[in-house]
Amino acid sequence: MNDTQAPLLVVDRMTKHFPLGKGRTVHAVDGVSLTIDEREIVGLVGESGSGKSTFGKALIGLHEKTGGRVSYRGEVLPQSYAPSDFRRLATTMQMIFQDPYSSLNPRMTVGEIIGEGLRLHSRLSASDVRDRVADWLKRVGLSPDYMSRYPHEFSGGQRQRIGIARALIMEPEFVVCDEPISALDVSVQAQVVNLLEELQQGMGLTLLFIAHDLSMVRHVSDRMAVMYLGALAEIGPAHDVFFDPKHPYTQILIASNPEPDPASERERRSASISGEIPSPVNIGPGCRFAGRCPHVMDTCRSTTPLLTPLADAPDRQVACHLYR
Amino acid sequence: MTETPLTSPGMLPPDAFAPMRGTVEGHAITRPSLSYWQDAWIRLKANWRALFSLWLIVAMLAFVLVGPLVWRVDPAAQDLRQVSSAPGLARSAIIVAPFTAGAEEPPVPANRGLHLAAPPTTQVVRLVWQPVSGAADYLVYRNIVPVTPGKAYGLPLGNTMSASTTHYDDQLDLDPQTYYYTVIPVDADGRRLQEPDTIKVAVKSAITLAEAQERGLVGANDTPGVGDRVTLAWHPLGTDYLGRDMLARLMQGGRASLFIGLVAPLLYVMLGVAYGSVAGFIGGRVDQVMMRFADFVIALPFLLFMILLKVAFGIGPGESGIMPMIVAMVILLWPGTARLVRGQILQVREEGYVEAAKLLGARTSYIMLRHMIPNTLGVILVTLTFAIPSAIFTEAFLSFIGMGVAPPEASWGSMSNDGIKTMLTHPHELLFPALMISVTVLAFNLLGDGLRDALDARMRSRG
Amino acid sequence: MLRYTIRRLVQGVITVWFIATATFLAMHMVPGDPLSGEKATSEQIRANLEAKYGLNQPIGTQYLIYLGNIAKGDLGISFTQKNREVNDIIREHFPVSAALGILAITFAAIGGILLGALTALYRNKWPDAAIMLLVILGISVPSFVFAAFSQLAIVKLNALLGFSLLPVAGWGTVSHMIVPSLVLGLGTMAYLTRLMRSSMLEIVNADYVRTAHAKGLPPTRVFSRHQLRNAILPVVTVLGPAIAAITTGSFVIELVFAIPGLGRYFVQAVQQLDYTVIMGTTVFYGAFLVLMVIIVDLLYGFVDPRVRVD
Amino acid sequence: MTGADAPLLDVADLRVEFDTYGGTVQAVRGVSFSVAAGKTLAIVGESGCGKSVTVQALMGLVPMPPGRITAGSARLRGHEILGTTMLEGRDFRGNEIGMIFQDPMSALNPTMTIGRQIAETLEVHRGWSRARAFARAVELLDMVRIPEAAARARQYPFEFSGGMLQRAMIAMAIACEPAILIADEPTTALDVTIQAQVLDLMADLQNEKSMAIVLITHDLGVVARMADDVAVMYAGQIVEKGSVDDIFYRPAHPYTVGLRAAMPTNADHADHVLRPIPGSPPDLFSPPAGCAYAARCPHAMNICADHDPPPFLPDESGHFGRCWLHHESVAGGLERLRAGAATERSAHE
Repeated sequence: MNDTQAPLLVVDRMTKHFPLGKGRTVHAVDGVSLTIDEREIVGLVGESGSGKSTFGKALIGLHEKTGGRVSYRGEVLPQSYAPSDFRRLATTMQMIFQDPYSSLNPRMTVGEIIGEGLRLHSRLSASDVRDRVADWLKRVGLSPDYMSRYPHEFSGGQRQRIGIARALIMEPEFVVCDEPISALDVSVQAQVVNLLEELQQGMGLTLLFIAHDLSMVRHVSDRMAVMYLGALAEIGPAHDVFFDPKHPYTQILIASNPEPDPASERERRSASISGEIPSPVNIGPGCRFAGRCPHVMDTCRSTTPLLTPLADAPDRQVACHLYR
Repeated sequence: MTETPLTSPGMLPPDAFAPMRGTVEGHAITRPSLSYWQDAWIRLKANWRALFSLWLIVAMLAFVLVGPLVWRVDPAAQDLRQVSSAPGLARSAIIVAPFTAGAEEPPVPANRGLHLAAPPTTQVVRLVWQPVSGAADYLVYRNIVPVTPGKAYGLPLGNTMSASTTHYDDQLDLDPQTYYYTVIPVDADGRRLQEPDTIKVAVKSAITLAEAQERGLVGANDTPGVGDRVTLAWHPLGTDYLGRDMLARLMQGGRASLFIGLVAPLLYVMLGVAYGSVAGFIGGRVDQVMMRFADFVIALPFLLFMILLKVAFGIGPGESGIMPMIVAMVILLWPGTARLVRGQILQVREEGYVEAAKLLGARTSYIMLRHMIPNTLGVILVTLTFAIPSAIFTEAFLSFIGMGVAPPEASWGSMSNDGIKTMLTHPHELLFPALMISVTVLAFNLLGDGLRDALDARMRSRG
Repeated sequence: MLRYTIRRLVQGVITVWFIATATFLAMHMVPGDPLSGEKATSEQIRANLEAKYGLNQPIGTQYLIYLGNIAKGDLGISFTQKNREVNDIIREHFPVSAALGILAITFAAIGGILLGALTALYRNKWPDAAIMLLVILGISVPSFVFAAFSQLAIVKLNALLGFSLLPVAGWGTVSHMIVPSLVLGLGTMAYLTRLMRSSMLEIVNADYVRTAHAKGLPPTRVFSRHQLRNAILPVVTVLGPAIAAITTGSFVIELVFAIPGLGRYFVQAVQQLDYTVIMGTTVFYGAFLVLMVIIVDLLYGFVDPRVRVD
Repeated sequence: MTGADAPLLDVADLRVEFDTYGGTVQAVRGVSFSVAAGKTLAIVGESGCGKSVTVQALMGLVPMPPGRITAGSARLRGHEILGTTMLEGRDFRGNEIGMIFQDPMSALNPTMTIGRQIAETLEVHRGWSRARAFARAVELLDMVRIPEAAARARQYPFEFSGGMLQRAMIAMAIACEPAILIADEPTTALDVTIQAQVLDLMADLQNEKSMAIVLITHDLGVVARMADDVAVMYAGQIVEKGSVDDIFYRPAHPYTVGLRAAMPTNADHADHVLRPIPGSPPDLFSPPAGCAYAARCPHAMNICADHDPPPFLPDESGHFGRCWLHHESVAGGLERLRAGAATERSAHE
């Protein structure tokens, strides 16, 4: 990454807690720090319940932050967004949603959905908005004739293209992609991923790509962050993290990921660990992974490991006492 | 596994294995593009029961609104000639001379048993009979069913109070129907002297000329003579116990019933929508307090409080009770809708398109109007459709126990209340209003079912 | 479970307080405030009321006295009848209403569950159609119409038979209870049948029913162990409101069949503007319904294990 | 193929239709396969390709109506099971064939304890007493590595996590030691680490009991890990079938090639460009006359438009692909097919 240039987005010890009442709190995101450079694609992986989606939504303002700070091009973003903040940032940050079914209003036509942001923001005339929408339909590989149709008439992949067009017509700089392909079939996933990559290149976008598909995240991202129970376990260049994982959790996660290659699967047998991701309610001190970690030490149960750069690879950071 | 059946190359065109030019028709959208409501309407139209119900409701509204313009009979006018008359065609009456009891001596008793001194009419039935030796008094009974040994003689009309009087003029509420008169001679100690005599009498409708003229049944210049026939006012659905025309009353009563049935749900559903969407949208503490209050109101025993509020509003004389009933329903019934709408709003609030609209910088009011309300409208509409029959029911129920619409105003419920008193003799007075309530409620229920299915199907197909 | 029970009971007490307050306020809305007005007839009643309600005190004090009385379980004295306590009236008339209500709800619940299950099993065949026709009638015809016409039918039946098979009205013996409780339960039964049917239809295609078939269980066992119990759950949740509907719905039935229940007495009290009886009865019914809802909720915990562990 | 003995389960020309609001859907269009003891057959395909319907039809789980089996046979050790639920006087389901489903949370009865649900199978098929069956259920839970099995057996599904539920489902399916275990997307609802646990468990049980497994999945990674033989389904048909190595290293159908090209691979540590399959599968209301894949196929030829290709045998192992490229008139068809990329026709849409 370019060292001389200041990072585009700096997330500093962001937390998001959901109170359950009676003193119980879900620690969905617990002190996550992350910097994202301009035109970079950062992949965020984790199992369900790891807090990766909550992180993305808190980052973009859809959740009020419990603590920590997010700054964008040096500007500190509000803890809790008012509609005016969203208005101001609408042409800067956008989001692509997971479920291509519930993320499009079934009562609106495709043209209305894609053009909504333009109508809310610019003083473009109705016909200009229509032209821009038609243009974007073409850019995401759909026919402009579809403008007057309703979302339910489209397949999952087509809907996801509509969602992409709705976000990108605002010409944002930074886009959070919240599991954009996990609801799609394999043959269609590649269509959406290729479209995203193409647009990212063409528009110079910066992406936070949230997914649970390790191979796809490695394929798409420049850097890859692994989240476990609300905290980052490891972050580094996607290729390095995937092929040389440092954190025990990352190692197990990647070992569990089945390869579509029978030969290598035959060689690599049973790397599974027992136990499951614990509940994120009222997490105590110590490493979050201590309970399942095959290398657990005494310090792991008492001291929370911080994300620190590796001595031999300063672009990689691991939150594990093994690398002290 | 089967052997590969290779197609003989000779049967194929020469360029069969050349790369395909153009495309095979792939997945293309061919169906017409339908909005949510268009689609729901098509589904509803496919449901014949719902469609029939819709027309039934339209017909019912036409009946109460347009009906009085066609059937111009005053629902309050009492046709005392025809009290509790059964439904049917127009009846006629014979013109008779005016009759005053006792003014005219009965004709000399002929030498036979119980018989009629004159043709029986609704004006008077004149009975005469042979004196019975030793009789000190004669008891006269009237029944509407044949008198058989061991059974009752029916209504005791009176007695003659003397041995010499052997005639009786019955003028008590005579209807044009068949009666069975029984005369029982008794001695001074009240003992029956012999087997009573019973006579079957077919009473004919009669009217005096003066009355006929007064009621407008004959023209002013027309002077029909005694024995001529005049046609009485026509009551196709009969009359009630006060001789009021049932058809006109049903139209009038339907106005009250449908007014309450439509306006009250509309108001409380609107209140519930406002309350529920505010609670759902603000969320947090405010939401909790608001919903806890709604829970309390739900816990109030509904019918008791309806009555309690009616008492509290202190319905004075001459007041119809319609407005207090509507107010009471609005006060007590909004929380159901509020809960439902709040749940919907909470659900829709988490939908991707609402979050997307937020990110696009949409104002709260815009999100409400453009995204939230349209996506909860279906549920609200279904609620409303089911709220209408239950409001009609409530009105009928309260009016039936005399706590609802009060005279002179009528409703189908209060008409049922009137009707039940004469149910055993004139079932039509209960049957018609009950039928109107049932048919209307049925229609709204079926329409609601159809509407829910039509909207649901669309929700299930994700969109 | 114990904690849940306690919490529900505390909520119930608060709800009863709300009902009592609403009743108090409603009665003080009456024009001229009959409680402190001049309407109370006899001298003695007036004196009793004075002692009981502190009618000359400010309204806040009256409210506190009123709440205190309710807390003691004293619902007051009649406004129109000398020395008649509301508690006495309830003690005399409520058992009748309760007996009628219990019979009706039993009939409605058992009938609704059985018929609903039957319609789902014979979906789109004639038993389904026949039962659904009955259901449509049950929800569309007001109970007083059923009551009236069933009376008419009894009269005709007795006349046809030549002896009195069933009494037309009144109360006292089992034969007096049959028809009124059937009529009272009919609407609720129709509603429960419909609910049970849709719940069964949903469950017919449930994943765990498919699992049960895949395990090779005989269809009868799939029905009894896997479908019925789960299908009953939504029916149990509405039993609370159903009891409320039946209890207050008994007004009409008691009126038509001349049954000396509390509902009929309440209607009479309203007609005579016996304010204290109206208030007392309302609070009593309110408390009773709250209790019923709590009982049904706790019952639900026993049927659905997901609720049991709080 | 199998060894000397006849296949355990032999399915031939299975056809299933559904009547829907919009018309008749031909969900399964002539599917044939066989399963051998101790082996895993993976049926792989995308959503709506008919893979789940195929096994549900075998198990008599297709709701009829609206479903309808219009043709085919399925023989379990030579006995026809299609349309019957009995085999030699006892329901074969749960006894000879066990089945597990995708979403374990909804696939278990919420109001019955886990132990009872497992024991039930034994009570019905073995005629065991409640107590005996329950004791065995605890052993089975222990066998599928559920800690504190005795206490867990008395709990309800909502007290279990997804991974444990799926293991409980497996315990239930293997309670009667069936010859075949059908697993319908068993790990789709689970996270990768849990998926690895469940897959390992299935593999271990198969080794111990020499069960045949029919694994329905859309995940080629799971296929590579578990399968001996693979059937690739597309639009209601098996378009290619062969050993797992055939499918991955010697594909015989453009769809198989396309699927692999559309997925990222980590095998060679190198990034390859994802090559998506254009378009989407045909809707099965009116399946195309020719090859169902022709509209998306980079090698489509004129014949593909209106002639459905038969299963061609490119080699002697029983591996087949339904593609006209194998026809003797097409020169170098197999090479073109495996080259994958669109040469003659540019991918569009």
